[in-house]
Order: sequence, then C-alpha cells, then structure tokens
Amino acid sequence: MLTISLTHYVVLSALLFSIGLFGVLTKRNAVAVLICIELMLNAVNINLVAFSKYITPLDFTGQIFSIFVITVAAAEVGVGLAIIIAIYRNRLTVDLDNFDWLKW
Amino acid sequence: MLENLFVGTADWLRSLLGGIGFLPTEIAESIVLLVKLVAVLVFILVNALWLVYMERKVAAFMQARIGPNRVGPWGLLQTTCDIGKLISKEIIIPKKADKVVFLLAPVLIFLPPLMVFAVLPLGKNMAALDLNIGVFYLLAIASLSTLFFFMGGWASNSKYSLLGAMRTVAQMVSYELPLVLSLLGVIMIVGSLNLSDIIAAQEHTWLIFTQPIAFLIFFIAAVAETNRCPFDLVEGESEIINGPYTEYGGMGFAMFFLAEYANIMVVCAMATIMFLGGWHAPFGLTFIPSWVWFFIKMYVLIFIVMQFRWTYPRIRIDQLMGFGWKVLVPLSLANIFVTGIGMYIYRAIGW
Amino acid sequence: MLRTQEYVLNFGPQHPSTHGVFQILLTLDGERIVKAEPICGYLHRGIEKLAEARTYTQVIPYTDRMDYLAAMLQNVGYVQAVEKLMGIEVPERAEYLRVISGELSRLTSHVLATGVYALDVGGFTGFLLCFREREKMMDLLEELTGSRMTLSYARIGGVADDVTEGWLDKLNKLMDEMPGYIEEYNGLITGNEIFQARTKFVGQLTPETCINYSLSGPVLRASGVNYDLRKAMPYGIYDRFDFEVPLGTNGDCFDRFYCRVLEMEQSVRIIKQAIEQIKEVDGPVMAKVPKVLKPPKGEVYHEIESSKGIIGYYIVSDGTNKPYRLHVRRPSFINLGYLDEMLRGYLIADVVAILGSIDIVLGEVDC
Amino acid sequence: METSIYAVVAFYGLAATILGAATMVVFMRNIVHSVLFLAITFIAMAGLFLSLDADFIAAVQVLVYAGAVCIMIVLGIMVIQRTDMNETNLFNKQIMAGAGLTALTVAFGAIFAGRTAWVELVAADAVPANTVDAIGALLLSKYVIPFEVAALLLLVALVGAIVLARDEEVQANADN
Amino acid sequence: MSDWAGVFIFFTVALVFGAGGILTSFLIQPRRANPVKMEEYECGVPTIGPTWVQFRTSYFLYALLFVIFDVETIYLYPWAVRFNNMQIFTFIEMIIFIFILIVGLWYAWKEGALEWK
Amino acid sequence: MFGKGLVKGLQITWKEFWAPKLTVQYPEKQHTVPERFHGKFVLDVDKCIACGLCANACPNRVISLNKQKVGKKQYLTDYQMNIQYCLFCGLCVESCNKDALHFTKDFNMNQYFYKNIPLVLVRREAPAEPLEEPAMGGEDQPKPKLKPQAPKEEKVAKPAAPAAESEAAAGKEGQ
Amino acid sequence: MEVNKEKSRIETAKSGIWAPEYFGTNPDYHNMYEVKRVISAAPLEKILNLVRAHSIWPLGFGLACCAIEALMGANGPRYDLSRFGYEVMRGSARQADVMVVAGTITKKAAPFVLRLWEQMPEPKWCIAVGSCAISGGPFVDSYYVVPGANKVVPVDVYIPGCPPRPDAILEGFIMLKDKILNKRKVVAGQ
Ligand code: SF4
Ligand code: SF4
Ligand code: SF4
Repeated sequence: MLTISLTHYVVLSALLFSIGLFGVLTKRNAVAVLICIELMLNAVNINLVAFSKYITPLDFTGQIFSIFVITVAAAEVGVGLAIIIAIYRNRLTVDLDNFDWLKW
Repeated sequence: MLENLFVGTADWLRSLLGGIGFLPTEIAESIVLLVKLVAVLVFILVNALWLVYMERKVAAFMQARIGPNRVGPWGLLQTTCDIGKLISKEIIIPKKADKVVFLLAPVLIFLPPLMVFAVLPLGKNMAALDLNIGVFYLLAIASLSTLFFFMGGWASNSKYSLLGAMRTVAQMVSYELPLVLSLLGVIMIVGSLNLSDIIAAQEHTWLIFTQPIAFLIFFIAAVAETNRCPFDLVEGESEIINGPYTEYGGMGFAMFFLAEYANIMVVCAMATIMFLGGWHAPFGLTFIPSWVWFFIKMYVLIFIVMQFRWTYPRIRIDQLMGFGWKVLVPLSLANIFVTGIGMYIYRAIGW
Repeated sequence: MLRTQEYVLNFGPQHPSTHGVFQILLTLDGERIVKAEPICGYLHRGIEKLAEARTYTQVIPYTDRMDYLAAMLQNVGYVQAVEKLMGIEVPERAEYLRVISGELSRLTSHVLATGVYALDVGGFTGFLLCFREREKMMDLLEELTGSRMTLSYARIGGVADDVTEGWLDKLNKLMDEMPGYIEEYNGLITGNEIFQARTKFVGQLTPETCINYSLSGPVLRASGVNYDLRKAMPYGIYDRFDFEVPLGTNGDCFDRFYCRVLEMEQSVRIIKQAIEQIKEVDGPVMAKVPKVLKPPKGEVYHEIESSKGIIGYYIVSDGTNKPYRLHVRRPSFINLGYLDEMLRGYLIADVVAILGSIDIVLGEVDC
Repeated sequence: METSIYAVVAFYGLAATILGAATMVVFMRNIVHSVLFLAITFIAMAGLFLSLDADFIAAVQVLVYAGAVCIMIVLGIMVIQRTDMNETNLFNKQIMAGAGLTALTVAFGAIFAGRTAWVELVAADAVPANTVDAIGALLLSKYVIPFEVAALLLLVALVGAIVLARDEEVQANADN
Repeated sequence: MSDWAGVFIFFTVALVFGAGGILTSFLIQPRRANPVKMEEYECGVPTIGPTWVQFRTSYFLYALLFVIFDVETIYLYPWAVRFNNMQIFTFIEMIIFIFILIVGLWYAWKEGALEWK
Repeated sequence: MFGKGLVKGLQITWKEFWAPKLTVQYPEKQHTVPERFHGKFVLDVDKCIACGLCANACPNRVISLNKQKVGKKQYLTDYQMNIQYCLFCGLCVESCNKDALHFTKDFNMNQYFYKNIPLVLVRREAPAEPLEEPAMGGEDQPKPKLKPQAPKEEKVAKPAAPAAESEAAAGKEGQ
Repeated sequence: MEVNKEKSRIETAKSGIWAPEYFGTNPDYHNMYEVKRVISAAPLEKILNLVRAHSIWPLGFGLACCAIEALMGANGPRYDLSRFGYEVMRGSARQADVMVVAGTITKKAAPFVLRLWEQMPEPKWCIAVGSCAISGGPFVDSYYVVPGANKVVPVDVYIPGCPPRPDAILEGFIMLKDKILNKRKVVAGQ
C-alpha cells in the first residue's frame, strides 16, 4: 500500500472521468456540461502524464500530449461557451431540458 | 560580512539542527525551510506596511504637505495602527452575499504574492526555493489572483462590487498577456526559466539594455496588473467607489489593501530580477551587500510606480483595453521577432 | 434580437465624485449608459422661502450659501438687484472692491473646479496643488471679509468694510504669481495625454443645444458662443476693464475645463487692472442708505455672470422691509438640464468626466 | 519501487481533494460555486502533476486552467446569467438515467480492469530535471506537425468563437 | 520534489495567515447586527432591481482571446528556452506558429472584438 | 506628442516632491487668523446698553437677551448666543452702535455635548438697586466672558430637544 | 413598543422616506441592538482603542458648504489631516470609522444619511460640522431641513461654525481622539 504506482493514478483518473461523465449526462445547465467535459479531459491528462512518468520517462510523449489536450480543451471551452452564448441570445436560456428543438 | 547575513543565518540554523543529531535530514531541511518561509512572510508584511506608509508620505510630499507624522516616530507606526484598527473592526457580511466565498476571497488574496516570494532571490543565494521553471511558476501563480478578485467582487452581491469585479477580470486578463509575452525576450536570451540563471546571465549587462522594449511593456503591464494608477480602474474611487471590495470592511479590506502593496512589491521585484540584474551590483560596487542592491533597485521601481499614481489621471476602461490589446500585445509579439532576429545576427557575426 | 439586460445603478447621493449630494439614476447596459436620470433636491434648503421672512439685508448671508464656492458673486448679484430696485448709487470704491473680491471669488471657484476635475479623472495631486493656491486666495478673502467661504461681504449700497493695510499689495503679489501656478496646472493636468484622452470629444455640446437649453457660463462658451455678461451687458464697472472672453471650439469636456483655466488668467488680469485703478479712487465704501430698507413696490430682475454661469435675481417687493418673493436663476441647475442626453452612450467613467466638466455646486442646484 | 511516505500522503491527499472537489462541481447548485470548485480541482491536479515530476505541465495547468479557463467560464456565466445565481446548476430530468449510465460505465471499466493482466511496467529511469528544455526540443522536432496544427486549431477556435459570440448589434445587422 | 514541498508549505502558510487574520478579527471585533447594515451598499440608497446583473459579451471575448493566447504562451516558453541552441529552421517554424495567431488577433481586431462595448 | 505631457507631469511632481511644504502643524503652531475673523463672540458688558439691535439684525434670531429695568436703565441680565444657529455673518456686530459685541480670533468652539454649544456671554442677577453711575469695572461685576454654566433648558431647546446626549451632567469646554 | 419604534426606524432607512416621528424620540435608539464581542477584555480593549484613536478614516461624503472646508480644506496642504493619519477618505461606508456630517441634512437626505450610518461597521463615530449639522443652523426654520444631525445619528463631537475653519475641524478630530482614548473622562465632564 505504501507505494504509489501507475495503478493508483489510473484508478484516480477513472474515477474523475466517471464523475465528469455523470455530470455531463445529468446537468441541466449547458455551462455545467462544459465544465464536466473539462473534468473528463483532465482525467485523461492524469493518465497521460502518469504513463509518461512510469513508462517512458525520457520520451515526454505523455507530457507533450497532455499539452495538446490542454490546448484542445481550451479551444473547446471557448467555442462551447460561444455556442452557448449564441443559443442563449436566441432562446434566453441555457437549460438543456429545453433544447429539444431541431432548428432555430 | 553583511553580505552573508541571511545566508549565514540559514546555514548556521541548518548546522545547529544537524548538530542535534537525532533529527532526520528531511525534517531538519523542512524546519530550515519553514524558518525561511516565516522570514519571507514577515518580510512581506513589514514591507507592505512600510509601503503603505511610504505611499502616503510620497503622496503628501508631492502635494506640498507632510503626511503622517504623529503616530510613532515620523508617523512610522501609522499603518500598523491602521491594520490594528482594521482587525478590530466589524466585518459586515451582507445578507444577500455569498457568505463563504465572500470570506474566502480575502483569505486567498494574499496567497499569490506570498507564494511568488517563495522563489524570488532577494540576494546572492537568497531564494527560499530555487525552482527550475521559476518564471513560469511566477506567471502561473500570479494569474490566480484574478480569480480571487472576482470572487470578492462577485460574492459581495452589490452592483458596484460586481462592476469592479468584471473590470478587474477584464483588465488583469488583458494585461497578463503582454506581461507573459514580454518576458519571452528575456527567456530567449538567457535560455532558462530558472531565476538564478536569469540573474547570473546579467552579471555584465543588465537585460534592460538589451531588452528595453520588453522592460517597458513589462513595467506598464505590471502596473496595470497591480491595479495601480493610471490603470487603477478597479478601485477607481471616483467612478465605482471601491470596485470589488466596496462591501469589504475591517480585516477583509485590510487583506485586499495589503495584498495590493504586496503585489506591487512582487512585480517590482520581478522587474528587478528580469531586467535590472537582480542583486548584481552595478559599476562593481560590490562592497555593498547584494541584497541591499536588490532592495535599492526594487524601491526605485516602487517609487516610480507611486509617482505614476500621484501624477497621472486615470485612463478610461475602453482606452485601457485598447491600449493593452492593440498596442502592448502587438508590440510584445514584435519584440519577440526582433529579439530572435537580433540574436541570429549576433550569432552570425559571431562575437 | 435580444439585448443584454439593462440594470439601474444609483450613482450617488453618497459618491465621491458627484460633488455633494447629487444622485444620477443610471440605466446601464454593461458599462454603457442607456439613460441617466438626475435626481436633485438632496440639498434643497428653501432659501427662496426663507428669504421672505428676512429683511433685505438679512438675505445677504443666505445668498452665500447657494454657490458657496463663489460667494461674493452671489452677494453682488443680490445686492445689485436690490440696488436696482431702490435706485441706490454705489460709491466708486465699493464697486472696485466688489469687482476685486468678486473676481477673487471666481478664481477660488475656478481653481477648485480645476482641482476637483483633476480629482474626478483620477489625478489627486492636481487637486491638492490647486488647493494650495486656493488657500492663499482664501487667506486674502478672509483678511478682507472675516470668513473664508461664506463671505457676506457685499452690503446693499456698498461693501461691509474697506481693505486693510497692505491687502492690495498682497493681492497684487499673489496675482503676479498666479500665471506660474496656472502653468503648473497646465503641465500637470491639461497637458497630460491621458487627461486629454479622457476628456477630448467627450460630452460634446453644439452651440445650438447650448442656446436652446439656456446653458451659460463656461459650459456655453466652451461651445464657441461668445456670451459673457461682463462683456455683453456690462454691469457694475466691468466696462472699465480690458479682458478677453476665452472660447472653446469643440464644446467637449476638455474645452469646458480649459475655458475655466483660461478664465482664471482673465480674472487675474481684471484684478490687476482693478488694483491699479482703485488706488486712484478714495472715498467711502458704503452709500448712504437708510437703516431700514424698504424698497418701493415693484419687481426687479438682475443677472450677472457668476463662475458657473448667469445668475439672476428676481425680487418682488411689496413695499415692506422684507422681499415678497425672491427667485434665483441658478446657473448650475439650468446647466444640468441637458445632462441626460449628454450622458447617453457614454461609459461610467465619462459620467464623472462630464458631470465634473459642468462644474455644478449643489447648494445652487437645489437652492 | 518503494515510495517515500510523503509521496504517499501527498498522493492520497491530492486524490481526495481532486475527487471531492470534482464531486462538488457536479453537485453544487450554484454554477459559480461549481466553477470555484473546478478551480480547486485544477490546482490539486497541478499538485498531482508535480508528484509525477511534470513541473511544466503543473504550471501550465495552473496558468491555463485555473488562471484562464476558469475565468473564461465565469465570464461566460456572467454574460448569460440574467437572474439570481442560486439554483443555476440543477440536475436535469434524466438524472436517474445518467446515474445509471455512469454506474454502468464504471462497472464495465472495473470488469475490464479486473480482467486485464496488470503488469507493473516501470521504467528504470527517472524523469530528467529540466523538463521544459526537453519539451521544447521535442515540440519543435518530433512533434512539429501537431504543434502547427495546434496553432491552427487555436486560430479556428478563436475565429469560430468570435463569429458565434460576436456582439449583438453586429449580428442584428447581419440578420436583417 | 523537495522544492515543491516547500511550495506546498508556503501555500499552507499563506492560507493559515489569511484565515488567521480573518479569524482573529472575528474574535476581537465588536458586532452589532442590524437589518439595514446587512443590506448591500450602494451610495446610501436602496438598490433597484437584481444585483447580480448580466454583462455584455465583450467581457467574454476578452477572456476568450486571453485563453487562446495564454495557450499559445505554453508553446512559446519551451521554445524560448531552447532558442539558443536551435537551427534557423525551428525559428521559422515558430514564426509560422506566431503568424497564425497574429492572424487570429488581426481577425479579432477587424471584427471589433477588441473594442470595449 | 505622446509622452511629452506624461514626462512633464512627472517632472512637476518630482519638483514638488522636494519643494518646501506648506503644512502648518496645527496643535503646536497655528496659521495666523486675520483680525477680522468671525470667530467666537465676546461682549463688552460694560458698553452694552441692552438695546437689542443686534438681536434684531440677526437673520436667524441667534441672540437672545433678557434685560431688567433697574432704575432708569436697562440692565442686561442674560445674553446668550445660540451659536448652533449662527451664520457668522457679522451683521450683529455691525449693527451694534455701542461697539459692544465683537468677534474674536478664537475659532475653537467645539463641544462634546449639544447643550454646551450656546455661548452664554452674560448671565447675572439684576441688582436690586440702581448702581452708582460710574460703576464700571466694579469688583463684583461679572467678567465679560463667563465660563458657560449649564444654561436653562428651554433656551437651548429652540426647535426641538437635543436627542443624543442626556446622560452626562456637564460637558467639557473645548480645549 | 420600543421594538416597534426601532423597526419603523429601520423601515425608514430602507425606504428612503423621511418620517420625523421615528427620529430623536428615544435618546438611546441607536443602542437597540446590542454589541456582541467574542473576546472582550479590558486591557485588550484599551490597546484597541489606542489603535483606533490613531486611525480614524472618514467616510467621504459632503452634504453642503461645510464639506469643502471639512473634507477638502482640512485635507489640503496647509492643514493636512493626514498628519494624524485621518486622511484616508473611504468612498464606501463599509470601511469608514467616522461619519463627518458636513452640511445641511434635508428631509430628503436624512434617510440616506441614516442608512449610511447604519451601514458603517462598529465601532463608529460621528462628527457634526457646521451649524447646519448641529442644529439646522441658518435653515432651522426651513420646511425642508432636519434640525441637526443628532436627530438622525448620534453625534460625538460638535464643531460650530458656518463653515468652521479647517483648524477647528482638526481640533474636532483631536477631540474625537481624546474621546476614544478616554471615553469615561469625557462623559463625566472632565
Ligand atoms: S453673526 Fe450673523 S447669524 Fe450670527 S449672531 Fe451675528 S447676525 Fe446672527
Ligand atoms: S451688543 Fe450692542 S446692539 Fe446688542 S444689545 Fe448690546 S449694545 Fe445693543
Ligand atoms: S453650517 Fe453654514 S457653511 Fe456649513 S453647511 Fe450649513 S450653511 Fe453651509
């Protein structure tokens, strides 16, 4: 128990991912869904960095990929929020329960 | 002798703890570290108090008056009294406020400046910690304070606070970019993110001479980051009363108040390290201890910041944003290019 | 298409830059102003009503308290109205003293306006440096009249007291120094690029609007309308002095501010001429007026150029020793009339700049 | 590989913080509180990265996530929130279904994890001290294509977001 | 690792300091509740309408731009560190990278996202 | 152009930084108060004939004086100025024919308690007999400026009773 | 009964409508809500008073003419309130210690003055500057003027004058300092 191994990180990542997933599936506010997606992406990052350390410490592949993940995440949040704002402007709500229309 | 005052003390403490024998080295190291940290904490607090006093004195002197001179010798205890009073002053938590966040913001607001000071070398071998990614660490930590300002303003749930908070966020966000980009030139020349390396690289030439534009951008952006005049829209007294901390009284306000001065110290110390050669003595005046030099440089910058405040009117928010995005950001990008090309030419000439 | 939510912000009454207790209800969209509703009356003291219960002489101290920044000009406006009503000739020397103290009052008011405007846009030092000179002027006024702000110096038929020994020399000395000080304000405030960026082309007023809304004083002249009562319809002895009426071109905040600075120079000029001329004039400072003033039945309207604009006194007399009705045309109040339209579309920061550039004084707005 | 007691404590502490804060993110009823807990998650995650010898990534995590993304989300919220902030982050109607689905995923994950033959693949080398240097070198040589693509991605995101969120009047004109 | 432990200690110290300050204050301050005191301050008059108001998109656009450029800097810093021992080729790569983002800035400028609304 | 004004500003503040300071350190030193200053009132009791002109001239009925007829002359028994209503305009001083009422240069009339604010310039009993004609400066004449004693309640409470302090007996005269 | 009165007073401060019957009737009406302290020890209180007395931050609001003298003039270069450390003019009532009522309180202004006062944190003081603030002064018989700040808030120091000289304002601040340092002595009438 007194060793922290790769498994610990993987389990942590899995748990975080599930929390994120739960949020994505159940939150009503569109922004909250975005937030939960962020959580999931972060879970991925944990895996990437952990694998990088434990498997290929000299290659930095995992670290570099986590940078790319962060990039993608940032872009995703930006665009996602912009979409939400655009929707909000039309519908005055960000409540996903109301997003059952198919066209604007 | 004076040169090694602090380093020597730390070493002495370490050897003392080592001499006890039964302590594992890790614990001993932690104790030394803790002592260093407490020293830094005290240093920051004392300096912040002094800076408030200095600010008032400088202001008074520029306005043909005397300034605090009644409490203690030359009024030196004035700010101590102020803080003492603020501690014993009621903190009002408005009914509609988000109580936890409201109280959390002043607790956290001191975090960034304190944590930044952990890595700043205040003299030769006088950094509490020496991190490999020093500069990046500084920037990362400094970027946190935006969030805390927002927390304070948002949680107050009053319009002036919220306006102030939104302004803070917009402003700090806009000026963080030039701040970050302007340091790139320095990093390119030095080739390391380690603060000690950066200082070491300036032993002969201060980077202000090779990177004057970067220094200018950095300084302006730093003044804006700390919400100082002419960029003090956040607490623009005559516009939005006190900005994010309109609702804060007592110790909550004191925290914001002190953090502001701690932040000034942080950015001035950063500018000193990045551009003014840190603790290196100019003209070979090495008989003055390195940390004294550091202080002198830092205080010169602080004085300039204060003089700005007492000279300039406040810029308007749209001008502020325009200036940040349309002038400073392109300028700092251009600076990167110029530095890069310059360095290639430099290398090609092969000095 | 939806806009963002508009919200209402109370700007004042307790606000560092509303120059007293003035409230503007701002309807904002983000930081832009959609609508501005000035709310005054927080300082309404009923001076006009109080005057009906006081004798003509006793009203004088109350006029001080309207525009307390340039009290002498208010005094003069009132007493000249009463004198017009009663047909009293004022001794020469008193006229000069009125001009000198009046212009000095105008100087204190303009210096304060300059400083406060600097404070409004964020420059604290400019404010206190202006106060430095204001103190010197106040010293002189105090020596002459006994009070620093609420002078009550004019009397119906003259002024309360003659100058003290050496007062005119002191005044002359200060007036010699004034251009240097004004130079300093220009360096610190006017010439500052940030200040200009803040104020130029903000809150512009066209000459037509100014005239239509009956604006007066530096606000009017900044729009390029050459109308200064001291020149247009000289009252008292203003026709004896040689001075210019500074005019603006754009009618923006900067012009309004700068007009005041230029007017200070002109006031200095007038005072220096008056000092020269008063030395030749000797005699009493008070006309022979009865102890109990009972103007004939009738009404009178008299207006003069105060530091904020045209101040007019309308007095109805019913033949007793108390005015039947007193009404004052208060320039600050009237200059505020266009505030709403002026503010629309600007940012919160501009509210301060625009309001400051009108240079209101609340005692006068609410009377 | 034996780990020092401090590292163990640090790991468990950080893991608890991350999971706790993440749970709070999901369960908070006020969306701004959710974001604040998100920031805590991010900062704790930076600590976790430090324990993985990835100091650069940790700093990036703080700089980008806690310092920038959180702020952006908060500002996004301020732009779209018209009423009181309480009760802004509720669960939707499908909460039970969502919970079930999540449980299912976790269960599947657990099953597969259980069936995987976990080998403690541990590389012998330690992570070099100067990570930034190595990352810089790699970025501009081996990963240069993703690097440039990232730039393009950012550009596209920027343009797209601006087009979407552009100011009202502009869009109003476009619509008419 | 030990350096970062130091950072952690500092983090704790800072937190303790902040919390301690506020706590001390709560211990020694006089308190007097009062319904008006607990209302929000707004220049001395009761506020009108909701206090958590909505803001315009321009704030968000600034944050968006900031995020994008902030992400850029995480690429720029490793590059800058390596700059001294790099070939001209990598410099050009970087120029392309920055250029792409300058296009973004230019676009934002053109679209008026940099105007304060 | 850009920058010149900014540098000029810095120059000015820098110059001011070293310029001599104007401050007069108040409690130790005082800025000179001019002769004509409208400060605290004094009444030269010997000159005052209790004619009441001053009270009439006052726009705000600040002065309340009581007199008694002693012999042929009016004898001033009570002269109180409710300076909490005073405008310090000087009309009363101007109106006094006998030159009895004066301003002093003493500006400090501060009080902790409302009821101590009124200036009691004279309060004395009327003598039963008419005094001898050259009675000025007699031993038992009260000094012109009296230490304020607790004035009568109804004098103070002109518009309404003072609200705040009721607990203490007597206040502290402004130092 | 008392509680009702207090309630009405609070209502007044909330509503912004001047209702004279709620003011000034009960001399102790400002002490309806008791002051709570977690720790209250006499020596500590003494130190705190010492500290408070030397750091009185005025609330920056001026009502009328007196404000120019009391808030600007006394802060000006010649009189320089900052020597005592009292120059930190706070825009927000939450950070102020002393309310300098400088000028005429009209019936429209009274509710907001009271509201500001109530919103100031404990401990707080009030200085009434000028005749108007003491008693309504020149406008005491006006239909629209509240006769004195003490009808609205409890006043600690009165500074007569119209307007008082800045010196007198400084003196007032010094007197307030004495009062904070030595409350009992002042109350006992020295
Ligand atoms: S100074 Fe004026 S207000 Fe005061 S008592 Fe004399 S006449 Fe009355
Ligand atoms: S002071 Fe003068 S005016 Fe007043 S009662 Fe005495 S003598 Fe008459
Ligand atoms: S006391 Fe006199 S100066 Fe002060 S506000 Fe009242 S009228 Fe104005």
